[in-house]
Amino acid sequence: MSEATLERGMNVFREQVNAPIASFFSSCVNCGMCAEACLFYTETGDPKYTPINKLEPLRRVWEQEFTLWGKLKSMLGLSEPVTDELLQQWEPLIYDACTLCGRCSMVCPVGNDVSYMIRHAREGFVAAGYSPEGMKGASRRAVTIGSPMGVKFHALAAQIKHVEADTGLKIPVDVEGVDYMALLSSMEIMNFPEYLEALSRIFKQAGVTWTISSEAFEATNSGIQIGSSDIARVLVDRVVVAAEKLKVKYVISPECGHAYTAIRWEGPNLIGRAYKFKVVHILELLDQLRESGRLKTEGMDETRLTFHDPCQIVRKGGVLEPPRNLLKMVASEFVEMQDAREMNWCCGGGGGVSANERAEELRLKVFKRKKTQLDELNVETLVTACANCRLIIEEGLEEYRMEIPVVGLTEMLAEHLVKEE
Amino acid sequence: MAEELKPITKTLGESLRESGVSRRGFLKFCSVTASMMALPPAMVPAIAASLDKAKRPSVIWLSFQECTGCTESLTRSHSPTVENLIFDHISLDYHHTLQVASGDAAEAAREAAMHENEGNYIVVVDGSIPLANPGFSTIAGISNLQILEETVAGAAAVVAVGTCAAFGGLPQAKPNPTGAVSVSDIVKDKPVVNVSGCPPIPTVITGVLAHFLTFGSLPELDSLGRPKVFFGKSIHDRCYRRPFYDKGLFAETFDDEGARKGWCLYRLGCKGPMTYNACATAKWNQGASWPVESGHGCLGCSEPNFWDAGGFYNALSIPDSDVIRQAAYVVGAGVAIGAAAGALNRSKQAKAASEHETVTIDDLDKRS
Amino acid sequence: MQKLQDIAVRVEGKDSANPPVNHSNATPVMHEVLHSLKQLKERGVAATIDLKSIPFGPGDEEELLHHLGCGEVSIELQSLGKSRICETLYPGVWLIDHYNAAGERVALSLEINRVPEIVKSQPEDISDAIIRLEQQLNPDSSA
Amino acid sequence: MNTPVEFLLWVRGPGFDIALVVLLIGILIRLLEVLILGRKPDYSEPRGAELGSGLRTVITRTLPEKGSFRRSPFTVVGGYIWHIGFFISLFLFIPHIELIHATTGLSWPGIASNLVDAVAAVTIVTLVAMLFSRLSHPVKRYLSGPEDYLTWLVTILPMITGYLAYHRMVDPYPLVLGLHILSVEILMVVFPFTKLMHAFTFFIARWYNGAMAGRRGVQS
Repeated sequence: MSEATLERGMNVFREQVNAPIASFFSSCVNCGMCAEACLFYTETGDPKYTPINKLEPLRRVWEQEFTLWGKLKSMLGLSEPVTDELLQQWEPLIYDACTLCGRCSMVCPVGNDVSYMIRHAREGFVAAGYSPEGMKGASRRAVTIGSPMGVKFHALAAQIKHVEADTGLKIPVDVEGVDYMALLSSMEIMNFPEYLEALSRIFKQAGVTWTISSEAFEATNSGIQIGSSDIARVLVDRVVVAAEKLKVKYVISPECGHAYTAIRWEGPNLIGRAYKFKVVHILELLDQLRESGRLKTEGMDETRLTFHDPCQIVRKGGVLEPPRNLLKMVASEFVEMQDAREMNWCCGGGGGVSANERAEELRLKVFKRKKTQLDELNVETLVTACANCRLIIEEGLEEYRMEIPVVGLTEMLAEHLVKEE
Repeated sequence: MAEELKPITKTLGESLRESGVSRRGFLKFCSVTASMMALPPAMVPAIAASLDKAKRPSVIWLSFQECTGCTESLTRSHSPTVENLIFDHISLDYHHTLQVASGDAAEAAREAAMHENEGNYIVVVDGSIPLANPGFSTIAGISNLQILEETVAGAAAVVAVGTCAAFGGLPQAKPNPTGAVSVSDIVKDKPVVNVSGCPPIPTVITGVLAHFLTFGSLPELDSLGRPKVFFGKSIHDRCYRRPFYDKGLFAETFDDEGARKGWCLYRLGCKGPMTYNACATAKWNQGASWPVESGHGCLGCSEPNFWDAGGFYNALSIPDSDVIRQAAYVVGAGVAIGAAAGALNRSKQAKAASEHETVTIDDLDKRS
Repeated sequence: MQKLQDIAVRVEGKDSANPPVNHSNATPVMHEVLHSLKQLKERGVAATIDLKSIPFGPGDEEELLHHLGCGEVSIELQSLGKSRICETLYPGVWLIDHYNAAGERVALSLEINRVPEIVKSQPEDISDAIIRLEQQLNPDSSA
Repeated sequence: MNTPVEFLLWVRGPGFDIALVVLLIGILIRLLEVLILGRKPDYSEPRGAELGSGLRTVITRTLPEKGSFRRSPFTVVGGYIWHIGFFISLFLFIPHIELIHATTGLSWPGIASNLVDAVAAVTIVTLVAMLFSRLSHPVKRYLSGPEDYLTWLVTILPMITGYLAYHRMVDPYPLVLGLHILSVEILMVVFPFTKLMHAFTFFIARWYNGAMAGRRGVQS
């Protein structure tokens, strides 16, 4: 059996250094402005959480091995090498204190995409054996069982039965040649089955042909979170094989942030080719249905509510307008948070942090950021479009004793669907 | 004989009055002197009071490796009457070019003056001193160095007139075949006033002597030993063409539109910004004009090393680099090394990729 | 030999074809004169400006003298060469122009005063005058 | 190099040549080291075009995101002041334009020297304030290493020596002028080997940032 070693990690770090990363490290002047964009710094005041600082190991590899000057410096013994101790020391910074939310990448005056670099740096950390136990476990379950939470298809089948019984609608499984294949996140299966119900009702009304694959229903990708392309590839491949076998035109990414990043943006690069299908986020699809008049709603929710932008769907996914368009269909008192859309603050649980038990205390601490945003608005309901955000926010609200219900946008729409005669 | 060489003990005031000059005339003399010493007119009463009591000092003028340009400057272009008064009231006891005596008699006059005025006389030097070989410049068979050392020994002060004496000047220009040095390179134990310029402005020479005559002391000096009243400001700062510089209006050639309109001569190599002298106010030839006014940039003749400070027509602050002309080679070298470094980076990246061992869920842990 | 001052120097801008070149060093002097004149009036303080210490450009000095002009009083001294002293168009502002015996200008200044100091008879000269006058009147008493 | 003029002649002659060669070759090496690394092709279906978004970010990042401005106003304002002041002093001071004109033949209008002087004074004061901020702000102090202080020093030295030369505060003038040129040469030599390179690489960094975000349909 092989094992993780520093050498393997170093080799992976070397693979990761490319022109963007080299240009980013070359440009950083330690101005410290990324710290102010990061909730791990703003809520703790600890300078070690400054985003660019989390990249010190990768920066050393770049400087010492990819610049003439750095090579000279290390030949003269003037630079500090990357060691096991360093990686061990930095592991909590790069895993527990970064949700890959990408907010820092939006403010860096020289244009450094810090979260891009953290995503790449994690590749080396995994290969060197420095990743959190919680995320290792999630990855193992995802590869061996099929879902990071250990959900097998028979559990989903049970949920499907419940939903079919509740709605009287048939949920198609493994149907070939339909337009859409829907993916789900384990959290939706286990914690928020309302999502599946909402999908079936909306698609029924809009006349969308769709299916769920019994072989690849899981949308989440632990490989992306732990930062291993090799593991991520195994997981994405299952979806691609299933979708191409069922010959669907589209794969629907569910209300889950990193799942969208995994399947939409990283997937094709993991398998090294373009898909034979397209990937749409559920909100994109719903917005298209709204635009073409196939999504019909009635009644307005009159509670004062706001929308939490899931980082991976909005800032890093580009799905900015659909949630707003859809909310306005059904909510009359929708207000934006002060920092919204591509500048929204993360819930604190993205990028695998929610799977990392060690990070729980810190995560709840930095939730203060979201709490502050909500306090400013004084809303009665919070809508979001990511099961992970939803769970994290619910936990956070409980911790801070705030009583604000958190609702999934798709479900909310389903509740306002025009009743069919 | 000793009776004849006895120094004149009358004060300047007394001797002027004896020669029938009224007090009003004396005051006119004092205001001219103040103007010459570049002192403010408010100093006139103080000057009058001092000059009234001033005694006639003895001056020994030594000429070494020089061209006599400094003496020419002093004697040719003068407003005789008033300055003659200065010369009438200093005792110029030794000067190659000007003295009547020659040979042994001349040297005897020097020695007598030194003896009679021990500790009180002034030595004026023009020309640099050769050290490479004492034989390069001798007077009456005595090397310049020896004469200087001998003569300065009993002097009150030394005035180095002209850039050669002050800073080494032309003889010291590269490759300095005679090993020429300045007066201050040799004289360390007496005050040395440098009146630099090639040649120096005549009124500046007389101004320094007048200062010594008037106050019996030397004027305040800058870091190069030059009197601040004359050398305190750069040519550039006092230049009437300065506003053109500030507006970026430059003559490009000596006969273009800018030259005719009197624009700044910086691009034509004017050394005004780094040169300290009184040309812009004292001017030359009885105030007729000065180099910049006549359309030529300052050469910087009152500064050390001015002969070797690049071309007279190249501005001093501007690098005379021809790297730009060779930019193609430099860029070529940069691209070549850069491409090599880039290729190394790429191959390192590719090697790492080829050595990649797939990470599986079985090797997430480190065996320890 | 022709004197250097006699060489005709043409100042750019004096003819109508070229606009006047203003090297603008005359104006600050005029301001200083005004300031000194106020001081003279208010506090009785006299002042002298040495025009040879001003870095005039070609034409600046002429321009200044042209502006000041010549007023009611002109005095000529004969001592160590000629000196021309005249009150300008602005009473209290005197132009003092010293020449040497060869007729060359050796100093040029403005004095802001009720009467220029040099015009006043000097005590030493007065003492001298008394002696000479006494000698004149009593030629015998001189020893 | 016994006299100030000889020193000045050396710095404006061989010294400048050496510095210019190091600067030019160094910059080219650094840029090629970065650019030749390249990046892998992206097979995901783009939502927006990379080129335009990248170029837009190159420009838009010049303005701070408003939240960052609120949270670190001193860094932003101070950064603006000294960068602009430095560029005004470098490129709009007439003697500098003359230098560029004489060495390259390029020329453009400058601004009044006394205005540049005021700008330079503000720039120097701001740079000193930036140093205090680096020493006192917890994040900046934590992040900063010797290189950050070295780059600060080589940046402020030409400003200070230039100010001293302009005001002739050091005697003799050729010495302070020589020191000014030398300080610029130190800056030129240090430039390619330090984070001063950001003056060039930030174009690349911003472009990649904007391009990668633009591909996903986000204007970063």
